[in-house]
Formats: sequence, structure tokens, C-alpha cells
Amino acid sequence: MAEMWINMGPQHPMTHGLWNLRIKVDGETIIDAEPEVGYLHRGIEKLCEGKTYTQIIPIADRLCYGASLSWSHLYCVAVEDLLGLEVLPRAEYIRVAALEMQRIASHLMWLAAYAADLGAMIGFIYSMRDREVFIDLLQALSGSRITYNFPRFGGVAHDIPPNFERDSLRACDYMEKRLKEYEDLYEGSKVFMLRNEGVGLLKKEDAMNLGVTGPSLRASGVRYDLRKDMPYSVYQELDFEPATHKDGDCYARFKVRMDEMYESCKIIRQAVTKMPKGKWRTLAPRNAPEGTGLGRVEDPRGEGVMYVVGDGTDRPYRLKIRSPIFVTVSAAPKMLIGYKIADVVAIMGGLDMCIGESDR
Amino acid sequence: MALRSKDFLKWCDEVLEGILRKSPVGSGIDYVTKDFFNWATRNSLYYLHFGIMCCALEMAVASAPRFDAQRMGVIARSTPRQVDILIVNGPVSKKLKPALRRLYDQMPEPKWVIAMGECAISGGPFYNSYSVVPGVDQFIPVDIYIPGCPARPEALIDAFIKLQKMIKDNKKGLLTGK
Amino acid sequence: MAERGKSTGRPEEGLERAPSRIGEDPEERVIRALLDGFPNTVTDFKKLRKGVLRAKIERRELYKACKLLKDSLGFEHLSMISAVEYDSRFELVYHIVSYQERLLLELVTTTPKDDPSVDSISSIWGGANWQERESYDLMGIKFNNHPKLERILLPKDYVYHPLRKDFKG
Amino acid sequence: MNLFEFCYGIIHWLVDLVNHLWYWLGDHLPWVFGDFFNWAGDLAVSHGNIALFAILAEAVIMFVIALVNVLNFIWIDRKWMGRMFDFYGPYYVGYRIGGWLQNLADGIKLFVKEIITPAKVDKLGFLIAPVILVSSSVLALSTIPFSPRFGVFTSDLDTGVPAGLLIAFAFFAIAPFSILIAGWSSNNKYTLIGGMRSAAQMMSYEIPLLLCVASVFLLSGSFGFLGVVNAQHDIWFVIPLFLGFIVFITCLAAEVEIQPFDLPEAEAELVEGWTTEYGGFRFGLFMMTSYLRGYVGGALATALFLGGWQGPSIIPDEFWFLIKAYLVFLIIEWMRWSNMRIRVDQILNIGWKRLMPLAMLNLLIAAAFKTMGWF
Repeated sequence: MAEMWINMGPQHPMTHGLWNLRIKVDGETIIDAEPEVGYLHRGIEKLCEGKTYTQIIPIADRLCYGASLSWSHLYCVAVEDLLGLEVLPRAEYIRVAALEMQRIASHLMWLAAYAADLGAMIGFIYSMRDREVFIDLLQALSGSRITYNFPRFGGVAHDIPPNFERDSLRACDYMEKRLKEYEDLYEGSKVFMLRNEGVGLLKKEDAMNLGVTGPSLRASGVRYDLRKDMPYSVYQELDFEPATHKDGDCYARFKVRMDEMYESCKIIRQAVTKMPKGKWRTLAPRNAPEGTGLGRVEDPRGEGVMYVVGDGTDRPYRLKIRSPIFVTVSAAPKMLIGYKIADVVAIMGGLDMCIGESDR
Repeated sequence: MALRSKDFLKWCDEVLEGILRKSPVGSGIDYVTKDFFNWATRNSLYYLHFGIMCCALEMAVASAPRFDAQRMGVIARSTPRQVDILIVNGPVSKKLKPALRRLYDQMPEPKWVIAMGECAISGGPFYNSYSVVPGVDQFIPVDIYIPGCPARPEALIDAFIKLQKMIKDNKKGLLTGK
Repeated sequence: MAERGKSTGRPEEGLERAPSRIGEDPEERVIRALLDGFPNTVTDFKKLRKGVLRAKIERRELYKACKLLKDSLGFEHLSMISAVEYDSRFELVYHIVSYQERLLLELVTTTPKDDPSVDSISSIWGGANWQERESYDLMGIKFNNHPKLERILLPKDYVYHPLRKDFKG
Repeated sequence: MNLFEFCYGIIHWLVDLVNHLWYWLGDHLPWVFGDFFNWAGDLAVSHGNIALFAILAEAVIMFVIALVNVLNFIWIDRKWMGRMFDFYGPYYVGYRIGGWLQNLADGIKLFVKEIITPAKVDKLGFLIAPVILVSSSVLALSTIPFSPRFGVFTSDLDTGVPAGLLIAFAFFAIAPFSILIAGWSSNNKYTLIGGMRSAAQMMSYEIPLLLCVASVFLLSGSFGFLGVVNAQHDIWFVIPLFLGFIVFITCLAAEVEIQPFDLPEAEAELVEGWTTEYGGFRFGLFMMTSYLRGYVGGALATALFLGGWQGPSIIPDEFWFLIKAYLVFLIIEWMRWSNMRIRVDQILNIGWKRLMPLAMLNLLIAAAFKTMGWF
């Protein structure tokens, strides 16, 4: 077969969102790749300049549909840095518990999409079913299923509902049991290992140079987790280990995310049991001072950064969002070239695409 | 006589069309089959596997065990040639607009469009953005609107039921269109 | 694959961080190296909090400074490039991270309004490529020597740079 | 009485009925083609022609039964999938009979959809591919008897077609050809890749499949369904040829494009594979054919390895056959819903480097059994 360009997207089952991957193939082998994003560009950075600081929280929620809580939290971290606001300790623990629930839900969504990509409908079904457990907890906490509008400057919107501690501990127990089952399902499958081992290699140096962050970076052998290395919130008081793997292939990325779910369960347990009594919401000033605020958190997909410039009014002068997926997608050709068309789904699925945050 | 095969085919078409569409034969066939075809159409709705934003996630959840849209015969297919419903589940940016219109055009009749969530209805939180089309009904006819940001899976299933009612209410014969 | 099917929650051997040089504060080292290398162009050094530094640099020395940061100071990761428009200037803020030393450096450079251009650093950090394209797309800043400076988020035929303050809807 | 005799009787009766008319016409209208009427009547009543018509009638009956069967089959498959996935499966459409009407609704809906022929396709190929696929699969299906008294080719074992199995496999193997045509003529890169994959995959899995079948032929000494099934009277071939059975089932999954071997229609990679450009009724035909082929595969496995229609005579032979065929297909479906998709180079590796030697080994085992005189 002659060389040809294939457009995968914007409507393609592989994309899980709205982007376009152009690959040049020779037979079934990829010899060139060129991702194209921007189909979901909503101009959030511009919109935010016209809204007050509080109004932006729901918009920040809609940055990423997979992990919306972590984005509104990131926004709050950035604005708290700008305002110089201390967060109430109880609110910090509630936030951490909710964030880790969100991380598990996001990873389960990734797992569902990944399994469906590789052809295992059963993985999609099981992950989606178990995701509901954590979605229910978050719904009890904040009142909605996907976009929570939960964090506030210096606190959170609501206190935890009754029996939240018991329910989250139960959910963690359930999840750990299910995770073992998943490991049996996937790693016990010869086909899964055939499809993943040695596919989509990303070397440590390349990963660092190309700005890949989060689980994909840790899967390449760099032990860098913002929760551990530049702790925000109360992560330094909790005991956990960032999951790493040294191979840098699809299997490593899978493994790192699976391990992260175990770690998240651990964190939720600690956060829920250690939660101090006290207030959970505070009054934040309406107007931010002149200056800049920086928030850097470990999003489920990588390093999310927000840079807020205040000018003394109640609206931000400029809000810049660093999306981990935007940078990670640009590294995709490095991983894709030389593999088969069928590996595209394994590689791109393993990166956990979320185009909402990438296109902004 | 210069009757070529093409002319012959055309003549056959015309005759058949005359018999089927304009004569009582067509009406009779339609009268007999209308209910049956309508029943089939409304009970087997395939939607396009096409996710835009948050609501796409809820669309996926709707076909997962908890909400289980499949029990009503609602299945996702990946290619626009094989589907009946286009679910627009997110804001349509100006870059996406031509692609979405093309997807709609590729779908075979009869086809329906569900605007899921505020973004698809009116642009939602992004209604005044420079790159978002405020509402998908500006360039595609929409049949069902689902409010919500994001719309919940129950709402999507409700939309399918509403769509079934809608199809049931305007029964049309295949041949005569009556 | 050494340990397949086993949970590896622990950091593995060889992944541990190299120990910092004894008796030397990494922040001090970065400050000194930058000030030594670019005595006239690097100004306004400030330590914001632990592990976060800020410095201003003139745009003609940006590329060299970045090269220095990457090659000899161990800043492996370019986190973010933000472009901010002020009344008389554009400000470009580079957030550069050192994984080894857990440092974050905020490198600020300014360009005048009539000539918004800086040197591209995408040859130093590959991750800068798309971020520079994004800054070009939304803010209209030109990056010299960029391999492919095209619109990325907006359609190719779009004419405005929407994040500029004079762009209204 | 078997199906052939039944049809023969009916056709004979019909021909007699018509012949009365002919002869009456020949008698009363001698000035218009009188000889012709008499000649036609004589021709129609000859044994060979009635047999031909009887076989055609049989084929129609088999076809109708098979189609109903396939509807049932899809329903069972979807329910089975639902049980595995925590679903109900089809439920509301005909909910008094467990959602059985869902597939009927799907089929009718696809029938009334608009039929789109994209502008830049190769018209002839695009139109003819579904026809070839469906007809070859239906032909393969029509060769399979449900029991000695219910089938097309079993009618007259001595004088009829003794190589029914060979014919079934020949028809079964036409499919990749039409898939390749469909993929190429759709003028779409996904369909093209899907068609190519399908061709490569089916060619490479055809050989181990037929080697397994050859081992059965060796043991039974017959090419026909009746011979093969009768040879399993004492012991089903699945026991001596267990290896062959496994290889056969694996190759069958590849032949009917079931996961982990559903590369040609790999949904995540190639949108819908080679059916991407097909919509409406043509897509319905493809969908139906894939299940039809699944049923044919199950039926072939039943006839070759699982003793065909043999079983305790509490229930009729035909139902034994159906039950076994369903079970085989359900096992394949189980594989489908719980497995991942394999890659194209790996599938060829598995086909040539694993299944092929195993099939050879199986043939050797069969030969050894035969030489020992155990069969």
C-alpha cells in the first residue's frame, strides 16, 4: 500500500473528545503524525477577564469534564495565592478527600475509555459502574454529578454530609477490592499485555524535554509528583507514595494510574479520619490586589498551572491556564512514529485525553 | 427508436413511481405498513458516538449499567451512515461547525438531532465567547432540547422517550409521505 | 519487564533523586549563576516563597539564559509560557521547573507593543513548541526561529488575536 | 419422511395441478401452440425437474428457518451480553417475550432508512459486495442439515451431494473476497484498511481451519455431514481431537470476525472498519450476515466435533443440533465480550506460528488414530 495520510477525528471513536490526529501510514505502520486541537476552543481565558473572581469557579469546573473538581480547586489555589488567603484546615481536608475521589473517578473514566479502545467492552462497563460509587459520594458532597462548583476561596461551599466518613471508607474498601479484580482482568490477559508491553515508548529524557507531566511522566521513570515534591494543601501531612514505573510504555502508564488509585484510596482514608472540626467557609475579599498569583497542582492528567494577574478590581486582569494535556498531545508524535495503526488507540488512550482542558 | 438502457431504467423508475406514489396502491401499502414501520423506527434508535464536552460523559454513562439506555434499543454507532440521532453534547466552536454540519449531512433520513445541555442549546456559560456558536440550532434543525449543565443521564433517557413519542405522533407513510 | 503483575507503589531503584551538593542552597546557586552569566540583563531577583524564584530578563538574552538554565542548572521542565498584555508592553512569563532541586523559576521578559517578538525556546524545551504557538495564536506574539508558527486553537483563517485587550467579542 | 420427500410430494402435487391446466389448454386451444403445452406439461412432470424444484423449495424453507433462527440468535447473544455486563439487554421492545422483537425492529428500521450511495464510491463494487457476502453466507447455511430428515444436501445420501461439508466451507470462504470489494470500493481509507486486514486475516486462518476439518475427514472417512455425524456415534470427535477443536474454534472466531480477532471492523481504530460507508439496509445485511456466519460456524463446529444432532432422544434431533450450535456460538461470544482486540501483526503471528503447527499436530494425531485402527 502506498503512503497515505489518515485523518482520525474530529469524530472518531479513538479521540474521546474533539481533536484530530493526522497520521501518515505506510501500510499499517505510522511514519508521521500530526495532532490538531482547537475544535473545543471556547475562549475561557478571555471570558474570565469579564467575570468576577467568584463567577469563574463554575467556568473553571467546565475546563475538564473528567476532573472538574481539580480544576476549580486549582483556580482557587491560584486566587488564594493572589489574595494571600489562608485556607481553613477543615476545608483543606474536605478538599483533599474530594480531590482524591475526583482523581479516582477520573482514572476510572480513563480506564473505561482505554478498555473500550482496546476492544474490551467489559472493562468499559465495569469501570463506569464503579465510577458511580465515587460520583455518588461527590454528589452527596456538592450536589451534582460532574461539575461540582465546590471549592471557594479559603474554604469549600458545603460541609460534609452526614455519614460521609463511613461511606467514603466503604467506597475505598470496595474500590480496592475492585482494583485487584481489574488487575486480574487486564494483566491476566495475554492479549492486553501483547498490546501494551513495549508499545509507545517514551524515554525519560524525551518525556522531560517535551513537557509531559503527571502519570505519563512518572511512567517514564521520573519520580515527580507535585503533591509530594511541592506540596500544596495538606498533602505533606498525609502518608502516600507517588506511583512510578521505569519502562515508559503503555503498560507502565496503565500501571502507574492503577497504582495511583490505590494511593488515592489511602489518602481518602487518612483525610476523612484526620479531618479536624471547625469552620469550612470563610469570607474572602471581593477585590484582589495588584499582583500575580500562581497555582500549581497535580491534576489527574498532569501538572495544572494557573497564573492569575490581578489589577485591584473584582475581575482578573489575565488568567492563564496551563493544561497538561495540551502539552502532552504535542508529544504524541514522538510516541506514535514507528508503531502500527492499532497502537494509536493504545498510546493515545494511555495518555488520558481530555480535550476540554486542552483547548480551553 | 433510440431507447438506451439508461432511458429504459428511467422509464421504469417513472412508471414504478407513478404506480407506487401517486396511485391508491401506494396509499394502500402505506396504510398497511405505516404503523409497523413507525413502531420499528421508534424502537431502534441508534445515536452517533460523538462526544464534545461534559455531556458526552453523561452520554457514555447513560449506556453503562446504571442507566442502561440499551434496554430501550438505543445503541451507539461510530459512523454517521448508520445512525438516526445526532446528540450534540457540548459547545460548538467555529472550528467545529463545518465538521458537525457535514456529519449531519452524512446521516441518512429519517434523522433527528438532540441538543444536550446548555452549551448546545444556547452556548451555555460560553454564550458570549468569540469562538462558540450560540446554539447548535443556528445551523442544524434540532428536535429535542435537554436542559442541564451538564444534563443528567436520566434526562437523556427521558429525551429518548420523548423522541419516541414524537416519532409516534407524526406517522408518515414511506411512499406517499402522508 | 522485571516485576510484572505486581503493584509498584514504591519508588524504584535508580529513580531516587541525586543528592544536592552539600552546603549549597540550590536557590542561591541558581541566583548566582544567572547573575554571573547575565549581569546586566537579569534584574529584580526575588524569592517568592520556598522553592519559587522570580527574575526579570531582557528579551535579547532570553534564549541564552534558558540554555544556561537547561544545560548547567538542571531545569528540565518548562511548565508554562504565559503572555500578558499591559498598556505599553507585553509580558511573557516562563515558568521553569527543576525536578532535581524542586525549584520553580518565574522568568519574566517584556516586549514592546509595536514589535511583539522574542526568540523561540522550542529548540531547548520541546514542550515550548505548542505553548508558543498558542501565545502566537491568542496574543499575537511572534517567536523567532520557531519551527512552525501557525494558529493552533483557532481556525487557520482567523484574523484576530482574541486575548488582546482591544479585541471585543 | 425427510424434508426432501416432503417437498417432493408437495411439488409433485402442484405440478399435477398445473399440468391439468396445461393439458386442458393443449386440448382446447390446439391451434395455438398446442404441442408446446403438452411438451411443457410432460417436461414439468419428469422426475429430475420435480427433484430440482423440490430442492429449491427446500432451500427456501431452510432460508426462512435460518433467518428466524438468526433473529433468535441475535436476541440470545444480546441477552447473554447483558448478563455479563450487568445489563438487561433488549427489554422494552416486546417486553412480554423478553425483548425478542428488538432485532426485528432493528431490521425493519434499517430497511426503511434512506439508502445512501456516496458520490465517489465505485458503484458496481459498492452494490455487489453485500450481495456476494449475504448470498455466499446463506448458501453456506443452506448446506447445513439440522438432522438427516431436515436438510438440503442430506436428502439422498447415495445419489445426492456427498461432499456437503466441502461445499459449506467453500461458500464460507468467499466472504473475504466480498469484504475486500466492499472495503476497496467504498473509497474510504478506513474501509480500505479494514478490507485489507480482513483479507490477510481470513486467508491466514483459513488454512489451520481446513487442516482441522481435514483431520475430521480423516477419522470419519466422509466429506458429507451425514457421514461425519454418523461416524461420531460412539464418541464425539471433540474427545480425540480436542486440540483440533480448540484450533477450530479459534480460527472460527477469526473467520467470523469476533474479538479478539475483529480487526477488520475494529471499532476504536477504523471507525466501523469496512462497513463504515454502508448505511441503511446494506448495513443491516452486513449486520445480519455477521451473525449468520456466527451461526454457520457454530453449526459446522457442532457437526464436525460435537456429534451433530446426536443426543438422547428426549428432544428431537433438530433441537439437539440447534442447542449445540447455540452453545458453541455463546462460547465464542463469551470470548468476544471479555477479550481485548489483538494487533494486526500479532494476529498473523498467531495464525501462522501458533495455530498452523497445532493444526498440523492435530492432523498427525488423527492420522495416528486412524493408523492404529481405532476409528
